[in-house]
Amino acid sequence: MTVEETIKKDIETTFGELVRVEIERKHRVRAYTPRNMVLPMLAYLKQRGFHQFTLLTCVDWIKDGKFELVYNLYSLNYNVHVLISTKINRDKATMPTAINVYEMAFDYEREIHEMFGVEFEGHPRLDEFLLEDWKGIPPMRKDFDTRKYVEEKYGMKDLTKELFTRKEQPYRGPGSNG
Amino acid sequence: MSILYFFLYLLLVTIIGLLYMGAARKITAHIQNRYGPPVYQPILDVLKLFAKKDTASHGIMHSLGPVIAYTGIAATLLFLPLGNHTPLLHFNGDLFVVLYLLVVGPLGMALGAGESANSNATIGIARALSMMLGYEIIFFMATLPVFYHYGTASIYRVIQAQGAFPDWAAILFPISFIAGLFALQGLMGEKPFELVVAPHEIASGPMVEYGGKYLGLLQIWHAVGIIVETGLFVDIFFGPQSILWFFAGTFIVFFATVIVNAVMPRFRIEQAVRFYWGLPLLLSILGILQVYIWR
Amino acid sequence: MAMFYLLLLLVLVGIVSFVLGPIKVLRNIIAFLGAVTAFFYFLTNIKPGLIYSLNIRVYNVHFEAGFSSMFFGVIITALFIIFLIASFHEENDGAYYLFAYLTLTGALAVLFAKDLISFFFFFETMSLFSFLMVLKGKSDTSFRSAFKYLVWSVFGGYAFLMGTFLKVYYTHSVMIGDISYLAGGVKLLILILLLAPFAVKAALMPFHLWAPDAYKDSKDTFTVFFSGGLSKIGVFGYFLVLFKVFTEIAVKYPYFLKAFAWLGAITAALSGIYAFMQDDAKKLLAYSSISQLGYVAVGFGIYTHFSVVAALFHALGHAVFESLLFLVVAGVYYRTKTTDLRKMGGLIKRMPLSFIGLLFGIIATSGIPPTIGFPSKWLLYEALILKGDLLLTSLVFFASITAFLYSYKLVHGIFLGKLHEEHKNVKEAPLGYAFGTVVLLVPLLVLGIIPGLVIKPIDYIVRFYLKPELGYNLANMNTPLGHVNFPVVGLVMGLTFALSLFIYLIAGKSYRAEQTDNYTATEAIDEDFELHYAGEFYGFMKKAFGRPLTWSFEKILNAFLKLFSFLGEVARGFYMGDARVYLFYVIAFFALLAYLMGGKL
Amino acid sequence: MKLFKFAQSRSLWMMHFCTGCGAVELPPTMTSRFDMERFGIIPMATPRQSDLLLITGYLTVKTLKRVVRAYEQMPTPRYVIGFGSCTINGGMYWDSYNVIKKLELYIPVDLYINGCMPRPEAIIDAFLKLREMIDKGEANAWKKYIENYEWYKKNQAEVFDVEKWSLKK
Repeated sequence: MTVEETIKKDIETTFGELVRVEIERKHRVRAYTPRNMVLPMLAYLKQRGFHQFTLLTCVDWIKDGKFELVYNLYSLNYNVHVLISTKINRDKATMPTAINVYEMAFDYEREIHEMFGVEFEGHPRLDEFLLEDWKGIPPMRKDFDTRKYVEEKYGMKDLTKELFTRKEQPYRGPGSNG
Repeated sequence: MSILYFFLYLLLVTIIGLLYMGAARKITAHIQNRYGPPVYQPILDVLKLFAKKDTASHGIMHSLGPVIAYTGIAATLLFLPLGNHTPLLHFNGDLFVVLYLLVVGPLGMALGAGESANSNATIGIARALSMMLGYEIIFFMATLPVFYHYGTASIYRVIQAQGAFPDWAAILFPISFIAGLFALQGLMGEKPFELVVAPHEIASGPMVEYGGKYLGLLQIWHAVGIIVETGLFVDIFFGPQSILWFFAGTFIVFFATVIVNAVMPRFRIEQAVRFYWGLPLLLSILGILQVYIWR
Repeated sequence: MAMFYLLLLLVLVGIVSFVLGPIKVLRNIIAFLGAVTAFFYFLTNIKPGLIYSLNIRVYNVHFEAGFSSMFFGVIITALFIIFLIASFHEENDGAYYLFAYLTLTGALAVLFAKDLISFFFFFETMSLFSFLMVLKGKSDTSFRSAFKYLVWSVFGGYAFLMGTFLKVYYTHSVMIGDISYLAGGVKLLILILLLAPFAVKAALMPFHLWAPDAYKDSKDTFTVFFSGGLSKIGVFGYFLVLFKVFTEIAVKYPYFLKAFAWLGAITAALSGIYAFMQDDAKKLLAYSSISQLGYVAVGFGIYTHFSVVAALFHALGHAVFESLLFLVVAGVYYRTKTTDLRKMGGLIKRMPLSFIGLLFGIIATSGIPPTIGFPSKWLLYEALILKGDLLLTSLVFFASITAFLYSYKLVHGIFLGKLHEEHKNVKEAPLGYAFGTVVLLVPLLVLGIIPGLVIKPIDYIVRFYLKPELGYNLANMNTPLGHVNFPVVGLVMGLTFALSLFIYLIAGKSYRAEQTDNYTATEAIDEDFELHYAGEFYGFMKKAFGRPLTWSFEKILNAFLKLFSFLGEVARGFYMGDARVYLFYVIAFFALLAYLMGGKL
Repeated sequence: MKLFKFAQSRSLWMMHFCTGCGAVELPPTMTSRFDMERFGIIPMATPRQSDLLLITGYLTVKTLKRVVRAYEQMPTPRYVIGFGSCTINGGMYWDSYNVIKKLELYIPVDLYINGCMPRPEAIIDAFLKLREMIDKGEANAWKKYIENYEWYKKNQAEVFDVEKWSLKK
């Protein structure tokens, strides 16, 4: 049995039906978890040997009305990443903070709070982090219309229009709608 | 009439000092395999700085700081004999007058920079003053045997007491001469003792809040300072020279410091002070012992 | 008679101001008029060579006014007036003025005393009342500091008394007179014992421990007189002992003088280092004062004509600039209620006159021309090189470099930098302080440019004892080594300053930037941003010096204290045991006896 | 007067304030390969001492505040060179929510260098061009800033808090 399979089995036996674990590829195990199971799982994995909190990121599933939070843990012993993803409601998104388990989560949670507007309950310092004087909806949400914002704020109307007329299909880069 | 002569003399030495600075930049550039600016570049810089229209000042002392700095160095210059050339106030020139007048410049700059309240400036000044505990004392101890040997404290008389080439103090007191060279490097503020300015570290230290004409005054202060510092060294160690040879001598000494400057990294402050209290201090004490043995 | 009247006047004025204690205005007027009267009485009626003896039944108190007493007397009395005027701004009771006047009486009487017993008596009077003055100081630690001062003074005083007894025993005379003819060791012992109280007063290095605390904790205006005036008694004592009591010291004990000079240089250098590590303005100045008095000791130690002239001139200079610095700091304390350098800053905009006072004060302290600090330093260096002790010269030069460090720290901490929020409405120091500042600035500059004005009286003091070597007139000074024309130095500086100012004025305009408009790596800062760094100013020097900087005499003394208390504990153990311990002693004694007897028992 | 103008164009002190990724092109420009010191251009540590502000690449709003502050701290005459396409129209950040698009709206620019990235040759060419402009008296953008101060402040106010970030003179 490979390391990944062992870890998968361990998680499944510990948390039972509540989680769905997949081996995405070599060195990467992914666990889909309900919101309230995240912290127990982090705690479990930490004592299981996953000492490194690599990343906390967020995906905006606007059509489902969900945010997907992905906690990325890594173990130097096993050389395995465990991604814990959980979906939370998009409006009034809240999540208990993970800084009691992993101190590293401190800045990641601030960032997610700033960029997506997720409230981390129990986080001591959810204030201005990367942006300065930002008002309005957080910029990484998909309902934030970047182009409109840019047109209004930086006065780039002419240029974007020109871009649209020249190309038949509008360019859909990262951050644009849909 | 003599006042006009003073002013012309000062202007001339200032220009020569600026040309020395230009030469230093050129030499450094050539060492780094570059072409470098024209030699007269510092003169253009100073002209440009004086032409600046609105310069920020943080108060009266901040404005007067560079003025006092230039006062100090200009007064020192008038007391310094230029080799054999009949100096302006040689009858009055005395090592201690010169040494104490030399301090007026840094003090003025320190007072001015202090008022700007910039923390970089504060660090720079603290370093400048602490560095004096290193190089000033070594410079003083290196020159003491010479003055003691010739039985005078007057720079002019020390020059006259020395003879032609083999009779130089540099040859009579080689140990003190080497210690003096160490001290000169710090006195000129060149690397590895460039802690005061340190542009990459504390944003040019005391000069951080100075721009425009203030920086211009500080530039010409530095220019005259080069002549005075190397000139003092040449006077004490290289004996009587005609004015041309005097400037040649100062340029050679300056050239040496520039080359060291071009290839050296920078000390930390406590390293610099401790460095001076190591080998150079030992050398200068040996120099003093040498003169005792001779007597 | 005049001297007696003068002392009587001072005592009477002191008592009257004590009686008038609660009536402030009247008391102040009386105190002020008394001091001024005393000053002019001193100037007009007391001439060198005046002799007076007071017969108090069993003992004749002898007074004599010499050139040296005149010189120091004028300094002390003038400083007393400056102190008095400034002190009216403080909250003081009548007793304070009584003590102050009695301190002055003691000090002047010491200067006039001709026999050692009355000298001792007046010296102790001065010490006692100045102790009481320190006790009336401003802080909670005043008592401790004052007590420390008293202990050291008493130590010095009793050493003096012991020296007096020895001298009386060997020479059968209580008069201050020569002991050169005595036998070897006794002379030296008497010399050291007689010198001790003055070393304490002038804070020579092993005896300086009281000074920083006492200067810091005494009332600010009194410190002006305490540091500038009373320490002059120490210098006077050096002069007295080295020239009047032991005239042939240079022949008999040149090594003693050499040690004295080295001690002075070490005092100057070490105190300079301690000074620039202080974060409290008064403590910094206290160490600076000790350091400056070290030069005086060096001057006496070299014992040539112009070194002693330099020492006395430096004593005068010390009285001027150190008092000026203490006075300015007192004014600043009066307005800001702090002497902590870390809590001040930017006061130049609020207290310009005080700033000018402090600026010239530190220029003089550093010995930069054209101020009073320069001629004495110049003379001292000439004397040192002529004497040929180059290492000592280097040490003195080192000390004078430390002066740049601590004096810049002082002016930077108080006046330069950013104005703190709580000092936004601070006003210029009140009139009493301003008066003293202006008055002290006059000799500071005038004597720096024309030192000849006081070189002449000082020369009269010294030329009686040492072969005159110094050539001088009003403007020039000539030594075998060099020559300086001081007005020319001043003139050249003025001229070059005018030139620089001219360049400054014809160059482009400038505007006044806000304090927050500062290069902070282009970050926007607001008013309460900490821009001004004054504490730990030379913090990195701790790294450069390493451990030696952490050593101090206090630590050594504390180590002694621990050793003695340990020995005391051990000794106590011998006597305070119970019966079994004593039994053990007895048995041990017999066992030892048996061993020593070697079985013969 | 002519002498001063000559000196101004021959001695340009550049501010050592590297904003975007274009800063990486400056080290080769300074060092032995291209050696910009031969034109009298050297980097300076603080805005007080410099004449020339090089905007090397994109400016986020956060950086723009600092740039404006630095620009206002520089003594006049002062010159600005926009460097790379980011300063012209936002470049590859044309629709980023946090990068300004037209530098000219916020501070006056004397000269743009096109490209992403411009090579050191282009930079040196720009310096020479700027020198020419100063000689001819055309590099007057700093005057524009003083004359149209309100307009620039209005534009700046649209992206950040001008009250806090501009200097009071």
